[in-house]
Amino acid sequence: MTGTTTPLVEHLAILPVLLPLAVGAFMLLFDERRRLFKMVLSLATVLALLIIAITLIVMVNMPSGDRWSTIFVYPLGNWPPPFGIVLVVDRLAAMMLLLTALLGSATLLFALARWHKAGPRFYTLFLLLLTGLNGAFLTGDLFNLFVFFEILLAASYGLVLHGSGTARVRAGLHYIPINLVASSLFLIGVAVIYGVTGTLNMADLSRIVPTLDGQARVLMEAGAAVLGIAFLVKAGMWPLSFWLPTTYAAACAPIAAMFAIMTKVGVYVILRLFLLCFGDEAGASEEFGALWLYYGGMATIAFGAIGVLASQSMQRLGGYAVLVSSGTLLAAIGTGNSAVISGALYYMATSTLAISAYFLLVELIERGQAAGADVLAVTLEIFGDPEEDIEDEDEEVGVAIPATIAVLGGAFVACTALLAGLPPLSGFIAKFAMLSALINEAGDIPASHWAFVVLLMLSGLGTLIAMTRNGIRTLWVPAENEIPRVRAIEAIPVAGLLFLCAAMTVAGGPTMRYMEATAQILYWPREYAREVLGSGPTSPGRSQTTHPITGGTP
Amino acid sequence: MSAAPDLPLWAALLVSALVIAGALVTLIGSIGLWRLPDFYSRLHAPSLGATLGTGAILIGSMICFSVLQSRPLIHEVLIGLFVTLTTPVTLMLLARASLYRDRVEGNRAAPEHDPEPTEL
Amino acid sequence: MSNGTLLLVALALPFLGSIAAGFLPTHARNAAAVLAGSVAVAGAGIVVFLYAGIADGEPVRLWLPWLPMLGLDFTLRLDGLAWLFAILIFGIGALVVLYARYYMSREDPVPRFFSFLLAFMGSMIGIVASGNLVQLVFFWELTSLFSFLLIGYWHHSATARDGARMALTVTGMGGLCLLIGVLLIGRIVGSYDVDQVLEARDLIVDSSLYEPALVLILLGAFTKSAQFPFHFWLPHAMAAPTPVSAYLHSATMVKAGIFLLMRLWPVMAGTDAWFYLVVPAGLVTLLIGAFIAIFQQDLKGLLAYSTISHLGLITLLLGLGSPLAAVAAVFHTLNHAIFKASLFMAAGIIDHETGTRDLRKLSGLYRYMPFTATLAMVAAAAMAGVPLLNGFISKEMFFAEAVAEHTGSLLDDSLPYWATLAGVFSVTYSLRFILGVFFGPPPVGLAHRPHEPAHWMRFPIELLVLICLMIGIVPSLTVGPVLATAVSGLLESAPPYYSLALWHGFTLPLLMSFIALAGGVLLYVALRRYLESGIEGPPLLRDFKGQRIFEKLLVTISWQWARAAEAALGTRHLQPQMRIVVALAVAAALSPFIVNGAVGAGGLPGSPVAPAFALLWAVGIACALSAAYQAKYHRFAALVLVGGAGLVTCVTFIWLSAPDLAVTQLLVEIVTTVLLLLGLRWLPKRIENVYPSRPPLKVLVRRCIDLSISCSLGGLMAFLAYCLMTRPVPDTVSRFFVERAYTEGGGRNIVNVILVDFRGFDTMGEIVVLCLAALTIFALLRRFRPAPESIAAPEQQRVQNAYDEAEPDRSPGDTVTDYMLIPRLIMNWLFPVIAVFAVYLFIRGHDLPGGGFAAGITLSIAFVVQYMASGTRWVEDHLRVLPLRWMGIGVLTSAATGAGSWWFGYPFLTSHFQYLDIPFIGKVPAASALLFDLGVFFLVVGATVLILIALAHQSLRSSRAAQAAEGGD
Amino acid sequence: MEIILSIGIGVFAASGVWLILRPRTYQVIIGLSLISYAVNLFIFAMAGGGLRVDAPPIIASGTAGDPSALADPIPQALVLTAIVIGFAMTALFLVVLLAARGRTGTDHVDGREPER
Amino acid sequence: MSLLRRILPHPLLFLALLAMWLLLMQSLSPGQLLLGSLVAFGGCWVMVALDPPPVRMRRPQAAIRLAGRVFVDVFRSNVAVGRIILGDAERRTHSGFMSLRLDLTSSYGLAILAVVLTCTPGTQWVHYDPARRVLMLHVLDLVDEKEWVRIIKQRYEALLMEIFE
Amino acid sequence: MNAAAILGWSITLAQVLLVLAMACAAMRFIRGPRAQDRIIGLDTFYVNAMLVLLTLGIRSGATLYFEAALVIGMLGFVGTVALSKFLMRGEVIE
Ligand code: NA
Ligand code: NA
Repeated sequence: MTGTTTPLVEHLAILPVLLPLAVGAFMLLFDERRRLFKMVLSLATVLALLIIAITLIVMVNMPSGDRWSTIFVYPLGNWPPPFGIVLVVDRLAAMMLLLTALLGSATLLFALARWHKAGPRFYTLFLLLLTGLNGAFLTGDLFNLFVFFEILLAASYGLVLHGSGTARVRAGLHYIPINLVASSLFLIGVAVIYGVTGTLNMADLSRIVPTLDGQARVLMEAGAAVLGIAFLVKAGMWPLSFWLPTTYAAACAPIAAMFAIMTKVGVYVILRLFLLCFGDEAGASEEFGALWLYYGGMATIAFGAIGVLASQSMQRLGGYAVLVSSGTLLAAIGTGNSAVISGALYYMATSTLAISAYFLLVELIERGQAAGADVLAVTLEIFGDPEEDIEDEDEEVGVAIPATIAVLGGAFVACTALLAGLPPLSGFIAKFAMLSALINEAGDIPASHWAFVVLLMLSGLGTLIAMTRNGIRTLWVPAENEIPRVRAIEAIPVAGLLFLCAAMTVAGGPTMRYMEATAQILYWPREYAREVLGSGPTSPGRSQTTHPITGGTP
Repeated sequence: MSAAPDLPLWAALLVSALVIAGALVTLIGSIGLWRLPDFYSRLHAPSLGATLGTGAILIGSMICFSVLQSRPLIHEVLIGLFVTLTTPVTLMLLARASLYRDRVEGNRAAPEHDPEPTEL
Repeated sequence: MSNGTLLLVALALPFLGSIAAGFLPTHARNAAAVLAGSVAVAGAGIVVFLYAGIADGEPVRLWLPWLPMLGLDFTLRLDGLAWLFAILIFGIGALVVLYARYYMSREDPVPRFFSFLLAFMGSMIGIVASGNLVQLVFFWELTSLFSFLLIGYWHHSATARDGARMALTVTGMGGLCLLIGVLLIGRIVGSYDVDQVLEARDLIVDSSLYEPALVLILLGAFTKSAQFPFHFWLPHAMAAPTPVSAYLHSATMVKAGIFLLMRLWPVMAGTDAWFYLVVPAGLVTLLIGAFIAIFQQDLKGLLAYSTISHLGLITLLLGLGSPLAAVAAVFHTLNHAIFKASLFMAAGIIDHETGTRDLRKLSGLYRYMPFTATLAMVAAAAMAGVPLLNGFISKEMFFAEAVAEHTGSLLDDSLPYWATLAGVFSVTYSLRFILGVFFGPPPVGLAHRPHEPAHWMRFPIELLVLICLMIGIVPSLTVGPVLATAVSGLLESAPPYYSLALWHGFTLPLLMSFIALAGGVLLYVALRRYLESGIEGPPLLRDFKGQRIFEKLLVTISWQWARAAEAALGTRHLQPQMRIVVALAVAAALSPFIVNGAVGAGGLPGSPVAPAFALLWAVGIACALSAAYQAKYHRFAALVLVGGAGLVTCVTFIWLSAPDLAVTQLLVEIVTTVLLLLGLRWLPKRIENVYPSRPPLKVLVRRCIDLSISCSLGGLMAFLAYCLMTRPVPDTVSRFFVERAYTEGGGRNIVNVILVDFRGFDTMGEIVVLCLAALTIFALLRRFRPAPESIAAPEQQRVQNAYDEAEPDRSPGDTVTDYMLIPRLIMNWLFPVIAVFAVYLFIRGHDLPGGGFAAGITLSIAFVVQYMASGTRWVEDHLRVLPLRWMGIGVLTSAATGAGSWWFGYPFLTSHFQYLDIPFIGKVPAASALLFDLGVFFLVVGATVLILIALAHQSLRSSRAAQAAEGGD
Repeated sequence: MEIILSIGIGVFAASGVWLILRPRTYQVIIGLSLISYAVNLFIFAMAGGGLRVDAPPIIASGTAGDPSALADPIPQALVLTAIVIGFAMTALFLVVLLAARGRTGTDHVDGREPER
Repeated sequence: MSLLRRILPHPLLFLALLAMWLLLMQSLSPGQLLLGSLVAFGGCWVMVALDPPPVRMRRPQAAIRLAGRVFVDVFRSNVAVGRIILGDAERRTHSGFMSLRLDLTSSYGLAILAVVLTCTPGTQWVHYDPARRVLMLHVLDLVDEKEWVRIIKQRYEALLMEIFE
Repeated sequence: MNAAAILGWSITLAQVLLVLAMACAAMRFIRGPRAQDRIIGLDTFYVNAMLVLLTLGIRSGATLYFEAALVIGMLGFVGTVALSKFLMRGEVIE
């Protein structure tokens, strides 16, 4: 053994990727009859992820040296960046990890009430989705990002189709090819960027972009533009987002709820790459594409709000609410104003939690109409998987108590307030933070900002109108309908997510401070690049000659 | 043209001859694919490339590498072996399949019944 | 406990109570009422306790940090004005709780009612006690939310639902405007803190943002306070239980708008803009409300419109901008809250006892409930402005202000006439209320005989009417100090001189009061016949229903237009979406060129063209184009053609120095062909030629568009590829890899070393993708339902089986057995051969083309060959494949290899290699990366086999299903 | 060579895009295959140092490699990953289109025949 | 013998696989011999699972004679077929189907015959009916059917029967 | 003209001939007319491509392209077998 070794705690950075991956794979070794074992194992995994995410948040929030925040860089294979792949945990990544873990815990718990039985190998698919999400948030390498995008997409294809059924298959028929095309665009963009800059490391990229000469810069921008379209498809920008409401509406509740964070991955990447490559220090490429994001985001808000109003089904409404949320974030990034972005980050957390809670809730509310499991299936024993379909709907899925409807109603009101940006939950603060940043921008308030403000307000109003309309239709009108049966493990996730929103309101100060610091660090790409590239391999001198572990000479 | 390996002249000439001959035979076979009038005749064409064409080029390759590395290098034999073993599989399956198809569709190209065995 | 903390307790109590009430059992109405009542009483007690300090001119303050970076801290500030409102909120709240205890029926889930009511109470306190304007908006929106829940409390009734929704929509909209207005104020002042805002009149009034801020804030206030043209929601909110009407729609919520106007009065009032925006709104509301109130047939409707009118009066007073008018506004707010709450409660009692609120059915109730009737009459008299009652004094002050000179404009000068007219109307509707309900013949057709209500239900009215009288008779003793405190809170300065005396001599206002009383009586007499005819609504404005217009507008915009816009701006079809994605990608990629000018090819000379390569690509291009042309009707041909294009790609890879790619691409190509054929089995024959002659023009145009989109993307890619291939090389990171692949990665095949070591993390991800795809396919096929046309065995098999059956010396299945006889033998023997080749590819991968992935695919091809040769059943009888296990083991092996480096203290996937010296054998490279690659190998075998076999199993399943169906017949 | 490969990439991509814009699922899957060829070649063409003939990135003797003598290995590694992922996705989409065909009774990409 | 069979079920296959391995590795080093034996051994055991019909080769030396004949014939017919292809159109119209009765029954013998006939340009194995023992061929230059029957039966079938039966 | 040049030119010539052969095969599978014609075209295409790979190997003087050629030689038939069986039986795996 030579050289210094990595402190144990630094390996935490890889765990959000590795843990669900390993557990997911491990569960493939056991057949589906060992359901309890798998339930416990997967629950333990998401809880562990939650703990890891919280630890990481605490760690990045600690001042290190002369700075008030820490960036952890984890060089995979101990190859120094920019050559090897690195994982980078900064505030933004840590926050996204936490959001993923929260959503993961809530939706998994919810799914364990019954949805996990709707198709084979649910746990593995679900945990691998978490792997993909966490990897996409952590990675500091452009192509590795592609790989993790593909993981999360592949898992999402499986999960959208989970439970089968015509509507889901039909939705998959749109969702999959569009994302495949987007993935192709992703690859083209990455290839062009590599061809121009000769690197795949994001931090390295931010260092190289300002130095590019005229022609190279134009080509680089072309590559970035194609890449941007790929991300915008995933982020759901109008007019690239028509697949989204249909898909979200078709997916089963816990999956739709988990998907609340899927568009945020696109937004996250845009935020990260846009500010790294085209931020204030990008020379002639500064602010490249900002207007596209700004106006595209606003168009998305408008379209989302229209869709929210036009939706007859609650799930579809949720899908459009996702669009509103995406559009808001994109437009906020397009402003290029760090105060707006810190508000937007707060908004991102809030709206993700809220939409997730909403999708879970809608399923509980509309439980009466739930479609039965349909198909009979025959399987050969060869796969070690016995046939077991989701049980009949007659099965006791929960106790019908009169208060259920009141609880559901209360949760629905909370969701409405969150999505429309009304008090008392964090939706109001999120909207206020963004509005306040927009209105308090130095100098005259530009007309485009006014447009954004008006759109924010109108989308809130539209959401309010639509959600009251739908809420009244489902919760207040049907006096004769059966009271939905709800299990505690279904109610707890909803309550938990809403509670988090409430906590974000009460603890608005610390949360907002975190977001502010996050936004500020995004504005210092040079700092980020220095942190990432400056971190050498664990043992000194690997990049020179010696191998970390004494090996024979070849 | 990028440079070809530096062989002794005799080897270069031999290899060249073999390779060109193999390529020519293969080309003739493939032209047959184009010129022969019906499907069953065309079935005979590819075996030119698969046998003589492949053989010539493989031998050329073997000579080339053996000379280059000054030791017998005959692993290309494997390619010849597998091509010989597998091409017939395809062609047999294909011939029978098209016979079936032609018969079902009543095409003139295929006899309606198997011809009576020719006895000596 | 400091005063600030006490205030916080007063604010928190209702919310805590609300939560507690929410947890009470559904029918615990006494417990809930006691809880709510004690909260209200305690709150009132605290507020009263706080009076002393406030009266000295020092507001109670509390500051807690919340969102300091946004200028939003939790700030409480209770000055005189707020105190007055707070005491109204708690005091009337307590009475309403008492009343509601008797009003609400036993069947209602009462705890929920009290829970909402308490939450609403807390929100109201929040508004008035806010020391920060954003916080005020926060509570403001909360009142909208809780009032929605309260109005919709009886949600089984459609009117309640509609009323609730309308109230929420209108007030919610106003709240959003208010938020922006407040944000603008914050921008002007630099703070949302009420204390600071109140000191910044000059800043605000002189700012260019003053007008927009004013408009937005007024929108908020007017919607909440039901000012014209937003007044229409209030009458519809009367579908709420009467306690709610009494509380929200007379005493508190509607006064929130008034409170806001008062709060900002010192810094925003007194300008022309203020005057011309506020006064007309107030005036129109005053008149229209009063006028419509006269013609209401619903008791609560009458009260609702009268409320609107009184709110207009107060707004008008505030609009005038003079301190004295503000005093009058404060005073009237108090008075109106008191008499209107009691009137609503009286109306509720009448409704409760008779079962109706329709004035056409009610009559002569005095004889059944004289006590209640008397109380109602006193309260109504106060509403009409009869002397010796509180309404008289404030109305007198209003008349005085109407007469006074403010701006000298025509509007200002005409005010006395309008004020008198409004007075006339108010007398008329008050008379109608009293005479219509309590006098006249006994009512007919009532469900049961009315009688006096429970005493405690009437008690709140008694108390309120008593207060009316006390204020009306001895104003300066009773209300004087409170009013003074409130006014000084409002004005932020010493109040002007005003007198609360009943008698000021024979003044113009007195004359106006007299005219109003007399005129009101006359008007009532004149309208009596008309009113008794039972026509609903006022004569002139009957057809003009704000609510109807609003609903129509709302439905049109928020539903019909939204649906149309969604359809117009979106699509649910795949093709347009694909077009947009591709076209936008092209546009986005071209935009930098448009902005910065075109970029030419780089300076590199480029490699010389090999003729064979050019010819090869001519073939490749022909394949691709024909595949594009044939894929619709000739699926099989398209498959072959794509295979051709793939092979050209492979040869290109080899030609351009990428043997690994060629090997992998070839193997994948083979598997994909088999896969697509397996799939083709389940795609029924296509109906040929949809357009027998010529496709319609629309289709042709669409094809032209598609053609141009596809050509533009192709052109773009070609262009980018050419530009980049001919550009001088940047120093890429691959230098590092090339130099270290052997010395530090222990492999000669750099690509493989990158895959398993330098960028092993990518490979790990990639196998996870493959694993996921396989799992998804497996899951989907478990529930696969084939197309009906393809359930039966393929036509070929049926024909051949029929033939075998017909021939005497053959049995079904012989054809296939004969067919496969020799190929099968060869293919069986190839299995170990291919497997050995797979092992070879795996072992040599680190140094030569090959590697785990290629090896895995090769082995799975070996399996597939067996399946093709011998059939599913036979293979599975002979070879036991557990693909899911293989997959699990594969991923775990890779992950465990990666994690192994932890043990040595290095990051994940840190590789280790060594040359082992084994006796007899010599030096053997042993890299941990090989173990990693082994995982890849396992996974690829498992996943590929799972995919292919799961698909192949469908034939068995459907034949089994077909047999089962036959057996069933 | 560069111009030939560029044109080839362009034609593959254009044919692929034409097919994914067609209404039948099978056309889409064929189109996706063609696009993935084009994209793989495109990535491959981004090699630093341009196209190289006879310079596979395999180190001949047991020494450190010479970057100027070998083709850029990174794009090749990326293409390998892309090939695998492309294969997985093709397989998946194939099964989805089969399932859709079975359930909806049509092979139209919208899962329902367009009304004419 | 039986012990060897029990340990090494398909010795011929073992040798073939080992040879293949050594060819692939282009090496005869002891390490590769050992590794190759291991791999080949594994391959043999995999083959056991597939349970192929037993191979019985009586006269291996006949196999060499056969190989020589085939080699010559392949070369000759390559030339012949090449002429047909490049010749005038009339020459390309003499093709046709024919059948003949085979005495060979060993499946390995049949397989080798099939490979030989198919590999040789000019003759194409189409279909063999094991019940009637009739082989159907397609011949490119079908002028004299009897001549073809003679070639097949005498040049190939006889040798194959010598080897396998 | 030295030996390398002779070999170089011959290989170039051979490659042109082989690619022409590929073109002939490709014409068969592009034009058909029947499915079986396409399959036989593809099969020939594979073999010809393999020969092109071999010539590339000879020119490079390195055995690095051998694996690719061997893959075609050993496994290239799998695709065409699947296609043929599909024609005959309507199903690849029964
Ligand atoms: Na490799
Ligand atoms: Na032949």
